[in-house]
Amino acid sequence: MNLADYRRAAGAWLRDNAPSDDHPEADGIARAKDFMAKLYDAGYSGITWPERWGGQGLTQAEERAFAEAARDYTLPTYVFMIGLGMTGPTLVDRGTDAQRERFVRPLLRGEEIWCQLFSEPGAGSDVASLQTRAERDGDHWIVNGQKVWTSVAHHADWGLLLARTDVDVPKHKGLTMFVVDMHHPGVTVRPLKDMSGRANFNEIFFDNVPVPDEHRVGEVNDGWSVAVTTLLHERLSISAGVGMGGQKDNPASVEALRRVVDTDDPLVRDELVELHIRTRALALFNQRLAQETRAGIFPGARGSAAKLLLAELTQFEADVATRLVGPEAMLAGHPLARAISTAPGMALGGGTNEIMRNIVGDRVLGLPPEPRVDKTVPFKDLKVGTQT
Amino acid sequence: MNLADYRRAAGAWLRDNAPSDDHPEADGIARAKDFMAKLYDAGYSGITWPERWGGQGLTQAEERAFAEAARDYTLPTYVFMIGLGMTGPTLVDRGTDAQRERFVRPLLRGEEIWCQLFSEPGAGSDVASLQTRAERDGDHWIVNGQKVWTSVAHHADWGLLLARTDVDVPKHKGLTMFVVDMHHPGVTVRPLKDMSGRANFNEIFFDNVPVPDEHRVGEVNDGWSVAVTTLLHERLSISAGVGMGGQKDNPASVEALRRVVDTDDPLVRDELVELHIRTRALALFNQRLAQETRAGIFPGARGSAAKLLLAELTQFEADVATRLVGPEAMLAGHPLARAISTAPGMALGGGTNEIMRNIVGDRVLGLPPEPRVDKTVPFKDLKVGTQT
Amino acid sequence: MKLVLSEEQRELREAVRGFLRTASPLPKVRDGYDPQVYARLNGELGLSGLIVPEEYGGAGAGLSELAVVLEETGAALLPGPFLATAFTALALTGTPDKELLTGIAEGRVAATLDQGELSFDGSAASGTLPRVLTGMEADVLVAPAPSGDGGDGGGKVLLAVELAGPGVRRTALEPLDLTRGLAEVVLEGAPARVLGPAPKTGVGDRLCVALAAEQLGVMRAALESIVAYAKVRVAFGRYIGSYQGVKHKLADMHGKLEQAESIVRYAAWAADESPGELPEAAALAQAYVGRACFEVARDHLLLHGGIGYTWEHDAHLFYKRAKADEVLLGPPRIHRARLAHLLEL
Amino acid sequence: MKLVLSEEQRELREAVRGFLRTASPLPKVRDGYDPQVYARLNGELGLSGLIVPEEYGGAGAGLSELAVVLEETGAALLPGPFLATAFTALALTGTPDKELLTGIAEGRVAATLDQGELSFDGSAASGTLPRVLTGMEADVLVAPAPSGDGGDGGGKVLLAVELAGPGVRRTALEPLDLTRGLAEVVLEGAPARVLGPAPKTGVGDRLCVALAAEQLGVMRAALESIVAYAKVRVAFGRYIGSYQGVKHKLADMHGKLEQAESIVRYAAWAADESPGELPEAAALAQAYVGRACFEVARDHLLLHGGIGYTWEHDAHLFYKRAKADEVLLGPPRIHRARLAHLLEL
Repeated sequence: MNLADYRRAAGAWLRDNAPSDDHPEADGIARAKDFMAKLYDAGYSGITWPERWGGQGLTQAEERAFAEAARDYTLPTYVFMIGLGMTGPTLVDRGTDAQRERFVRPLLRGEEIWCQLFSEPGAGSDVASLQTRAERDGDHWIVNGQKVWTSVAHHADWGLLLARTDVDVPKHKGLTMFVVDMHHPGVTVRPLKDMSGRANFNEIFFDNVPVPDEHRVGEVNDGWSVAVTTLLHERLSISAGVGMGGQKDNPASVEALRRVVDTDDPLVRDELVELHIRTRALALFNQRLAQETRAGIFPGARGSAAKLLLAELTQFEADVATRLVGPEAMLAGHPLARAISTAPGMALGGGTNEIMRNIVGDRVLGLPPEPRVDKTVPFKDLKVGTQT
Repeated sequence: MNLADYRRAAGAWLRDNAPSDDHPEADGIARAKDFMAKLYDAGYSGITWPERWGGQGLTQAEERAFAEAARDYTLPTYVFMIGLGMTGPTLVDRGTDAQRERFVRPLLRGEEIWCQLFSEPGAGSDVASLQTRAERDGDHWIVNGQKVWTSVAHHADWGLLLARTDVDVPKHKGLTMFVVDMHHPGVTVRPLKDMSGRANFNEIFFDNVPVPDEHRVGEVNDGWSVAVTTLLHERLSISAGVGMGGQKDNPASVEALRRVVDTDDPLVRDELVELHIRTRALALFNQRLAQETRAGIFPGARGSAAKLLLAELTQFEADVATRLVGPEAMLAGHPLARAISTAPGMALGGGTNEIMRNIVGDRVLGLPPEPRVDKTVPFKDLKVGTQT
Repeated sequence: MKLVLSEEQRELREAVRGFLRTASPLPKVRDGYDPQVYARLNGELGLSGLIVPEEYGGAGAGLSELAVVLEETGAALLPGPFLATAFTALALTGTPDKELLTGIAEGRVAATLDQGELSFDGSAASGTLPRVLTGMEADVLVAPAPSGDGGDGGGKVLLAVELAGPGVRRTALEPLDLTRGLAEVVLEGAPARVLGPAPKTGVGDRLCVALAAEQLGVMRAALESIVAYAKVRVAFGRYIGSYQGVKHKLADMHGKLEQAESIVRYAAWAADESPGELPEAAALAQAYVGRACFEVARDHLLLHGGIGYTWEHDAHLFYKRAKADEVLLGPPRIHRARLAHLLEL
Repeated sequence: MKLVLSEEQRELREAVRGFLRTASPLPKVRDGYDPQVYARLNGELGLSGLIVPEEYGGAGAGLSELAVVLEETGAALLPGPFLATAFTALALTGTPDKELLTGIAEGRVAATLDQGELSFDGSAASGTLPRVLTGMEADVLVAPAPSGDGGDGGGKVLLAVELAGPGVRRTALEPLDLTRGLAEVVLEGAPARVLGPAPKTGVGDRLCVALAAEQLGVMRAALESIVAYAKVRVAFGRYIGSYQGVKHKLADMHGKLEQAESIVRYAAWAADESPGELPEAAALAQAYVGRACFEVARDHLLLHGGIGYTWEHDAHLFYKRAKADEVLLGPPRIHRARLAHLLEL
């Protein structure tokens, strides 16, 4: 089938099968799982994944064709995003055949939901300084500790867990990756509200949770290299999405604002012009990155520049919009109140602005690295987290 | 004499003696020296300096009173500023009695002009990494090396020189301070033009210049602590002047711009408003610092915040002014072309913006220091300057 | 011009700061308005009468003193009607109403001021005010109405309406700023009393200065919070405050704070001592301090990293207060436009 | 929309870059215009005819290709009339004059375009143009004059005047930007030839895009210069590029460069392929790229420290070119105002 046919077929399938609303409340998970199963059975889940593990074995071209066809729909795939974007690709890249056999197909078919368990209260930007322990006990590992910023954990069946297995070596060298059963009674999931009041992520507590050694991903103490794989996939899925979202639902867009502010005021007009300039500048940069990718020029760390600019734009637009609209936006239910309350999220999820600037400086511009004090010290002697 | 009388007397003296123009061209140095001698003989030079070394032994209050009386005049004291603000106070604080006896009075009376010889091409922000050598030779030291950014060096009789006397110890510990005769034939002064085309400072080359040991200031290898004294005086004299300069000659001030731009354009008005806001914000901050100083609250490193803000304002105002005026400001003779060409100077002289931010962060906010790799390594093993 | 606090003003600051530290610590502000704290603030510290003239039982202090207090209530994100009551007292500068001012001074009456215009038939007022500051917590509403003396001179009077009285319907709103309430107030023939002619000028300027003082407190507390965190939080083996990426931003925030404080002191001094300078100083205060406050609160939140994005952390309380304050007196461009006007640009 | 260079465009870039690296290295630009370099640029690389239609002996390329070249001449701070001649060729898009275009294509004629209006009596032109771009270096001046067909329709024609001819007085000016000349040109009955009616629209947009391409080159070269320096300059025992205070600023400058390049590619594509999008794209290009270019050039100078403030160092050449370019087509607010107009705000 050529690409145009593929895309037409995908469009037709979506027309018949995409649900009309996108709010997976109450029974939402069941309906999302139903849709995911249909999507998989139609051959549109795991388009580029190896056939051997349940994928379609096709190319980026087909995946892009499907994505373009899907742009007009809001598919209920949110709870599967961590699995599809991060943990699944990690298992495909680094798992054992037994793990791929066991986990990949149910993940692609939406039968099992995944979360990612890396960040901790004391290990945010510096993930490798995490303190959750996994201690060997025969053919099992016993996990104790706390994770945080975990999306969809309250729905998850499995989690990809990075834990410390050796404190006598430098921090990057004593970590191991595991697949952990989120239904074990020693796992406590507590919703964590963000500053807008929504519970979009969770804290997870592990109390003597056993993990069989066959659920270890990669070698003992080689977990950091596995995590780098996961984080690479995370960054790819973020930068793929950067700036691609429609502006139509954005209450802080020029289009939305021009309808509600006084554009007879030249100063108001000039603020909208500034917002237009910044929005277009970033949108064009993202389109250029996409065109380059299509032409085989891999954006690499330049995607971090796009992510940084998106974080700044998101903050700027909510800020300028609330300034333009003024007091009436100051009620919790106002779309711009929500916009200003969620704006910082873009600068914090997937790496802070400071981390993005380091990445651009180090990997795009090739600047010399910061001297590191934490790469050689045994973990147990290292300062981590918050020290009062 | 009470303070009001003192000020009245100073005002009267200035009325009779202050020269009417302020451009020390050609015969300017001779005239400046004449004025300085009169100023000294009238008791207005070195007002707070110890009587024993030729000062008046009065207080900050009298000095301030004189400064206020002098505000209406532009006195031809520019070539004496390094001596009066930096090298003189250093000798008073750290010199031997013989040095004070020999140098202070002629300095105060304008008979001898001083320059300061610290910075080098490879040692800008990081002054202590300087490479000019002074090697012991009996009761003399032999100086070889190069200094830069030296104001008034082409008029100077004496220079306060920081040189390396030991390369086997860490960089701060192998420096010694000297008084060097600028008329020695081994001293070559070459004017250095700044980016506006004016030769406001110099490069100085030392070729086997002998300095008698009695011209050493402070102990051998203790020169850094003497330099800290000098730099402290430099910072004080800069921050004392910050924002105190009149705006009347500033072509990028709101007052000057409003006469030449189209204030019927609301966007132009708003740019002037922004400039007004920033100018007032900094002026009020400087006035508050001055009031605090008068009330006995020493501003300390907060003066670096004021200096940083002044550097930013200077750059901003020249930038916005050229944008407002447009093409006609793009000729070298236009006051705004000069303003945009000299604006960066404020951010570079007396410490870059980055150094100022470090000072504010470390000393005002008490933030933890950057880890330092250069404090323990012997100088000869340290990376310095520009390494290709 | 006086830009440095006097000994008495520093003592006032310490007293208010000390009181709020124990009576209204940050964890408590999420519970909202505590009338007991408010009563103690007025009783023990006498703050409700601070700027009420002595003849009405107040301390007769000026905006310079009020600014010192508002900086502290701002830093503490104190919930309740303190700012609204201060606004009201400032509005009564030109039309001193004995009953209301005495009530405020004694701490019996919490008031709120709204700029929305009511209709008035000589004894009762009607109208809808969509967002009244601490409208649920206040006892008395002060708002303008046409003077009703016929003519189109546009003369206005200030009315006082008992909010617990008949003809008043109040609905609590859910504000962005969790630490200070808003209410919709609908008056349908609510008994109203004329306080006097509405002052034509000066009130708005005083509100600008008072609000800027609160904003100064908000930004100071936000900066202190992130500076403290930068000294204890470790990433990659060292304190985040040792990274120039953090340190330089904090230094810039400090510069904004220094300038904001200078402007607030100046504007408060102008209100008290040099009324001719007040309009420009007041517009400057809102134009500079409102923006600086939000920028500092924003960066303080962002520099906290992920923890600063959580509901449990206090960072968003400062961020939202800063944003709500920035637009409390209208979209900020009005202050810039006013400056342009006053500078005769 | 095409935002990525084609194979041919990349080859063009390499050819121009390679040529300028040896023929016009930075140390040479202070000597000003070198007619030999200009001749080789036109002869060996055929750049003078790049956008001249094929029927007049040019290559008939579009703004996308011109942008590639201008980015390189900008990066090299090439002195001389290349930009002015390109401006002129762009102005002739609607009124193709065979003689002039052929001369430009063959590299015989360096031209300059000025927007200042001349008076014209049917055979000779008069007027004073205070700042003509590379007015000393150009052979021919193109400028508008009233069409003189009576009526107040305001019709205009484009005139061509031989600058070396009679009735022309040229005075070299000392520009802020040392790398490109300006001249005052006074015409007093200078023989002038009508090229055709002055195009009402589109020329200004094309100039905006062409200039933005040059600015892109200036900012790219400035960023490369400071990045290279940050890798070799040591302070306090380590490379300055390893400090976040420097690194983060450079990262932000890189983000500006990426966005600027995207806009330039888009605007050049619009000029060539989608004229309906051109006006907005052109205004966007000047509004964004002009500012970004100066900011990058400014920060590149400041981050060099003291050495960047010296006359000997090249940093100020970029800084001044960036500033001169930012206002070359008028105060930058005109582009923002045009955007507001085009967006129908």
